[in-house]
Amino acid sequence: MISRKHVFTAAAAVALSVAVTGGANAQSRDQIRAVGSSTVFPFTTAVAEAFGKGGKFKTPVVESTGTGGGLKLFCAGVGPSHPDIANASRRIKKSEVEQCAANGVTQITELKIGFDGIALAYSKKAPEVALTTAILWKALAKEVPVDGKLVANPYKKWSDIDPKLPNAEIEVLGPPPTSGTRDTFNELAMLEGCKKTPEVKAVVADEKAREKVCMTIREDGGYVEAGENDNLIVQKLNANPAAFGVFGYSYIEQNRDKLQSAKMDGVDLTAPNVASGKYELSRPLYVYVKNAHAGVIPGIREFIAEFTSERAVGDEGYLADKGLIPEPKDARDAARTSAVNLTPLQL
Amino acid sequence: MNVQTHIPTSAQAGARSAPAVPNKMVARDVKVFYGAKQALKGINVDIQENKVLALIGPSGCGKSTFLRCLNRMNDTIENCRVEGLIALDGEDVYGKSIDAVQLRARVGMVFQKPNPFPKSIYDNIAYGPRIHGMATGREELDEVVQTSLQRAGLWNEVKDRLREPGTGLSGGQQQRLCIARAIAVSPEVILMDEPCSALDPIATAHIEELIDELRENFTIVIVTHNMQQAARVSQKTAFFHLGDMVECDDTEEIFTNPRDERTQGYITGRYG
Amino acid sequence: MSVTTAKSHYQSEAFARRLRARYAAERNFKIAGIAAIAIASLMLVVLLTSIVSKGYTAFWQAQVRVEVTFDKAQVEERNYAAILRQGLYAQFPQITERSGRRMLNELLSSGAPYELEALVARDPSIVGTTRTVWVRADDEVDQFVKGYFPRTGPEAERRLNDAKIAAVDAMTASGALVQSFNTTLFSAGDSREAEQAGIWGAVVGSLLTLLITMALSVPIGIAAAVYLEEFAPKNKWTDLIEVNINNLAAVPSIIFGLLGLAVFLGFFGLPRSAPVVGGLVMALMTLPVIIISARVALKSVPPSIREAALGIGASPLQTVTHHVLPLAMPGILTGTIIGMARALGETAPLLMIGMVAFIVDVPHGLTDSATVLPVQIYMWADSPERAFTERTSAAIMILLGFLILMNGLAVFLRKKFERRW
Amino acid sequence: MQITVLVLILALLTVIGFQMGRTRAAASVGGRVVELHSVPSYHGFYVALWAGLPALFLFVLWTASEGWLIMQMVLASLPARLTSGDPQALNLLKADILNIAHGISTGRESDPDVVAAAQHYGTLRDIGDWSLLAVGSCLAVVGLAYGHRRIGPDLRARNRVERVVSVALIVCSLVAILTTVGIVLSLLFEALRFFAVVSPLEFLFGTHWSPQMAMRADQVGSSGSFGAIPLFAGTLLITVIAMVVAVPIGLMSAIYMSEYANPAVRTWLKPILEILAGIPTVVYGFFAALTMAPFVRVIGQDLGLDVSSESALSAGIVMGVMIIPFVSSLSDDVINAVPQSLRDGSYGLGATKSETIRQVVVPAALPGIVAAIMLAVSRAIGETMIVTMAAGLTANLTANPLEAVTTVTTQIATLLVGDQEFDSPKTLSAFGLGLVLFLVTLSLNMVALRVVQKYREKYD
Repeated sequence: MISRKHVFTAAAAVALSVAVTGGANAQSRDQIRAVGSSTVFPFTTAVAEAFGKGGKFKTPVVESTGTGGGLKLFCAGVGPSHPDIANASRRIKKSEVEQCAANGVTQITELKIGFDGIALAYSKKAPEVALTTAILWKALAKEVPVDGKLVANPYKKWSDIDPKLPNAEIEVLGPPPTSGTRDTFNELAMLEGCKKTPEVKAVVADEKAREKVCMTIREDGGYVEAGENDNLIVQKLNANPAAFGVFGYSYIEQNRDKLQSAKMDGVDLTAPNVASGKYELSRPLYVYVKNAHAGVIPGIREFIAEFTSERAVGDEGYLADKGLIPEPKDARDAARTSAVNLTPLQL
Repeated sequence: MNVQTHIPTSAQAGARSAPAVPNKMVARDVKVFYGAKQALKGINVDIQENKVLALIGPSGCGKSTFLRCLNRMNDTIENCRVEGLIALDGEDVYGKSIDAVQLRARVGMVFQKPNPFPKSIYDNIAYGPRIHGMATGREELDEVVQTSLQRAGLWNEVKDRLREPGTGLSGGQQQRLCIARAIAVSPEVILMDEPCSALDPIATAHIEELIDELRENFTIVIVTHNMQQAARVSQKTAFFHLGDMVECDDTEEIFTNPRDERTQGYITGRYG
Repeated sequence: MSVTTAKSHYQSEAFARRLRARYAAERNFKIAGIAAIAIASLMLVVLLTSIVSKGYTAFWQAQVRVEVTFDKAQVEERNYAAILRQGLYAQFPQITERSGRRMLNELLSSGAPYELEALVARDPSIVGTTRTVWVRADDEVDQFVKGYFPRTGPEAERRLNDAKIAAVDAMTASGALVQSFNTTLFSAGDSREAEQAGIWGAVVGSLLTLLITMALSVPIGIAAAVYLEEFAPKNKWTDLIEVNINNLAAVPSIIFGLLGLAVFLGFFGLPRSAPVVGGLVMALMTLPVIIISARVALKSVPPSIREAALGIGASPLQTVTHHVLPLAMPGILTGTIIGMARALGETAPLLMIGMVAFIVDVPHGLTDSATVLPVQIYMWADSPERAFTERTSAAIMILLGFLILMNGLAVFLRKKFERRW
Repeated sequence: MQITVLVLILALLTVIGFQMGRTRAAASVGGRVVELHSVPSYHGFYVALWAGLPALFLFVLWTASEGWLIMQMVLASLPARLTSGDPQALNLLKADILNIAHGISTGRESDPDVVAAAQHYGTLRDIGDWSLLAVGSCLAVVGLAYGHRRIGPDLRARNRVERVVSVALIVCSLVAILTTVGIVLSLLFEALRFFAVVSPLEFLFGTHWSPQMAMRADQVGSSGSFGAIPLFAGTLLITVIAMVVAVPIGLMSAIYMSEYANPAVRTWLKPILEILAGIPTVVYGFFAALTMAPFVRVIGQDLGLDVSSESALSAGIVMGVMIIPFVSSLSDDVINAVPQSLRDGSYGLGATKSETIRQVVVPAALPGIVAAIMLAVSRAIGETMIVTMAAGLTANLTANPLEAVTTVTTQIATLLVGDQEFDSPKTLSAFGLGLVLFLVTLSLNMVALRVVQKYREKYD
């Protein structure tokens, strides 16, 4: 009896271990898988749907994992159990490319699909406000120079900074540190605004230290880390007209009747202004493709062709309807050529 | 209102008993319905002061139902309806002048299964006096607890562990605790619903002795299945059968010389 | 203390006063109870009302009537968009300039040509004929017709400009634009275009996930409960198992997601986003719930039944299978349904195992990529298009419908088989 | 196809085995069943097990290993120029073969060798399936015959069958242990990597949470401190608010339903309240963020208070609402379990209903109620969606319910789906938090169990 029990146990153990290795190895896939940034998600899904409607291939599955999580999955290896495409709201980093290479993902094609403008939006019910990055920095920095000394941010109301601004409490609902939007915001709004505030240079001489001062956001309630559900922020802004929200261009586009976006350094948030670089709070969006999968997973080349096609990313393309700000025409054409040829990324 | 004045003494009840003993409680034509089902069909009983009345009869005959009418415990049962008159000291207990809470304080009850509260022995006894505001100070309460336990014959067994939970006592002790708990609110009548059915013979004997002693100060109504017990502890016995009260008389009479043949049959063990 | 003093106490004015106070306390206590229930019910009503009032419009969808000619050449080229355009332009002969026609095109759903294609696929004989067809309107038109977008105000800030509003009004007046029951919502998978988005894919995903959950957690749960309740010796090992199960019931669901991520995806290499993985995670999550409720049900079967069966010579196994289990079954079933309902509404663990994905195709198998209803709600809630707001609420209503159905079934079973020993 | 057939054959043989075993057992004693050691149906089960189990094991083993085995054989037959690549290339090759074998078009001309391999794969798989069918059926028949042959009056069939069953039962109850081990291991492994970078002391006792790490190597200006105290405090604050809402309302509802409401009302009320528990937490999250938070804010401003738009109060209240039925349902059960005799005892002394409830029923039910509240607390601590949506992400060390706070679960969810580099302590800290969360709910539950065990009154 006992020996038989042992035999059963052994058999079960073998079955289990074989199931592990076998399960990991023997997979086939006829569907493209994309992972990554929640910012790029609406665009990739729109392309995926149009691609699937074409009827030749199954609709790709697009997962929203965040840029970092997406690149982690993307770089984990080659084969059907790993995704083919990673969406990123920032450029892939050298360390990530190296990690990829270490796992055998050596050939990656980079598509720069366009821009996302970052809006500082507020309720339509409130009067119009024109901001500058310098004002924004003063409103949101943790420490600001006052009378030649660095002190904890004393500004409670916008009017404390500039009497012309509304006499309302500073409350900015923005992305948490986990978000790519926050990093972009730090770099484009805070750092720039800080640079435009000459007093800082006078107070903090060391460049590294100054940069740190520039990019540290206050934590006393003026800046509220509001999560990544932008629809919620829209509704919260509507409920609280004095508050500002930091979020992507597409949400402004969809909620023009409820929200307005503040002019930044005198420039309106419009697609042409972003594409031409006049509106500075914007970031490029990327899609990365695993070249090794082209030809193994059905439809990758065709998907890239769709993604870079004029009807998708063109000025009148359907991604523009979804809130993507297209790149200038010549940059698009160049990107299309390199993408269709699967030209590997060189950092 | 004095009921005895305008309610004629029933033909059966107390016909052969001495009129000298006053009635503590009277029941006249008491009918009880559970929804559409009639459980009691018009009961007439006199409960005499400082005597023990035993209610006997086969299971389901309505003894317990009747007992629970006497202190309106049936109020807590859904769809239970009581008709007829039950009076305590001449006052209708279902009338406006008596409140159920007040009534139950005056007509206490001890149940079939010992049911000490999940509290200490002391708190079990002090529960009633506390809610009724009978004892004003600590010493007074201590005294009530001690007297009640002494009267229930439990004091010596538990005086060193008054702070221990009442559930830790033995079955017989628990039942005496429950009796002490009932005494503590100084009721005038104590109702006992088969108080010994869950106990062994020694504990039963203790309780029976106790009942006999309590008779001095309280009027007692006891439901029992045990005819020897009825014979031992009671002065009056009422025999119930199928929702009717067949016969009520001195205990001796009932057991030696029953008038109804159903009573005869029951006490001789022919059915039940 | 004698009888007479007690009697006088109960009839004293002091006692009467005290009694009044006690009854007042009684009344207040009862009012507190009613208030508690009222508050809880009020919350439910507010919640449900806010959902229903936001979501009921999603069950209607604006449809546009177009007279189209299925030109043979165009059908062969699959140029249904052109077929549709021609039909649409014919309705507005006065609009000829390019921008106006572009505006007209925007009235229709971008999926409308595929509806024509489906029509042809169903009935090839319509090729070469002229037919009147109803196609879905664009989601913005739909939202406008439902009154979610303003007609007035500065044109630049409106979702629909004056020309579009005029066109919509003209079509509404001529009966070419009506609202009809939104079948797409129930038959389609996800889509980026609100008017083409449906919950069917998510419903199928939910069912597949639930199937796995049920297939695993119910037998294993009942077996474990039977073992622990009926057979297990009382020792430190069974104690350990017991404590374990109780703990697992309290472990936050997101932790089960982390477990699934590490074990099923990382170690066993199962595919991401698959109902089979979701089902496994949910099974582990509901297992303790089922074990606990099954144990309670088994425990409530009085020992006298076991003794009776053992007394007539049944083996312990026979006692359990013939007597105890059947008697405990209603209780076990109730617990199971409640566990399943919880699994159906769960979101957090699925976020960790890749079921937060955009999936258009309705899944056909356990390893196909799929999503589930609550996750679909979560994703729609995050979509910028306004038309998804009402669809989110509609999906919530449908999910709640399922949950209420399951809970209702559990209540019904509990009522029907409730047994007091 | 073959697999379906095999499953059918196995099912059939099992049933046949059962019948044969039963018949033979009865026949072996000439119909005098009392002479058998076990009743005939146990003999039937015995044979059925022999017929089904070995073949089932083979079946599981084969389905688990089939793909791998066949792939090895196919790869071995391929020219070295294709198989000599690195493991990644091999993965792709395998995928290619599988895709072609499954008839999935890759939209590309494949290497003829690969196409041949795919065909080879298909053939082998067919052979494999057929041989599985053959071997499986044979094994079942052999097993059946073996079991059948062993049947006799003395065969302890019942003991054998019951042992198999009890082994199966034990295995099932071990799943719970495995789950716990799995949870601990999967959290511990990543958490240790986190604690290698950030000291556990700093993590547990630090008062500043700002999980920012540099996005680029040359970037400064991000502090990156991992003191989790503000998260614990935030979680605690929201949990306390939730309990302040849920415990009185839940408990009073339970009391009203079980003591006052008549059965008809109760039949309706209880399921209606339970709907609150069935509503997905995503829905509550939206309710909290969009209805409750503005409401609380407006009320606060009317009172002249400064309320953050993501106050802990609104999240806590909504979470409390979610937990009401949890408290009420469990309390209702324990209150109902208090025997009627205790209530009678109290009424018999002249207590009013509320006095009875407050002084007898609730104390008697207290251990159960405490356990219910403990479970509700761990539910509140572990709740994710509501706080993610309504409580914000500001790690604020405050006891003021009108300010925004963040919780452990919120941070886990946002850290893991963030845009960070995946090996940064920021992402790993989620596992550290997960571990803490697990340990806290574990110990809460332990305490709850202890409370119940220690103070449970035995009523029979």
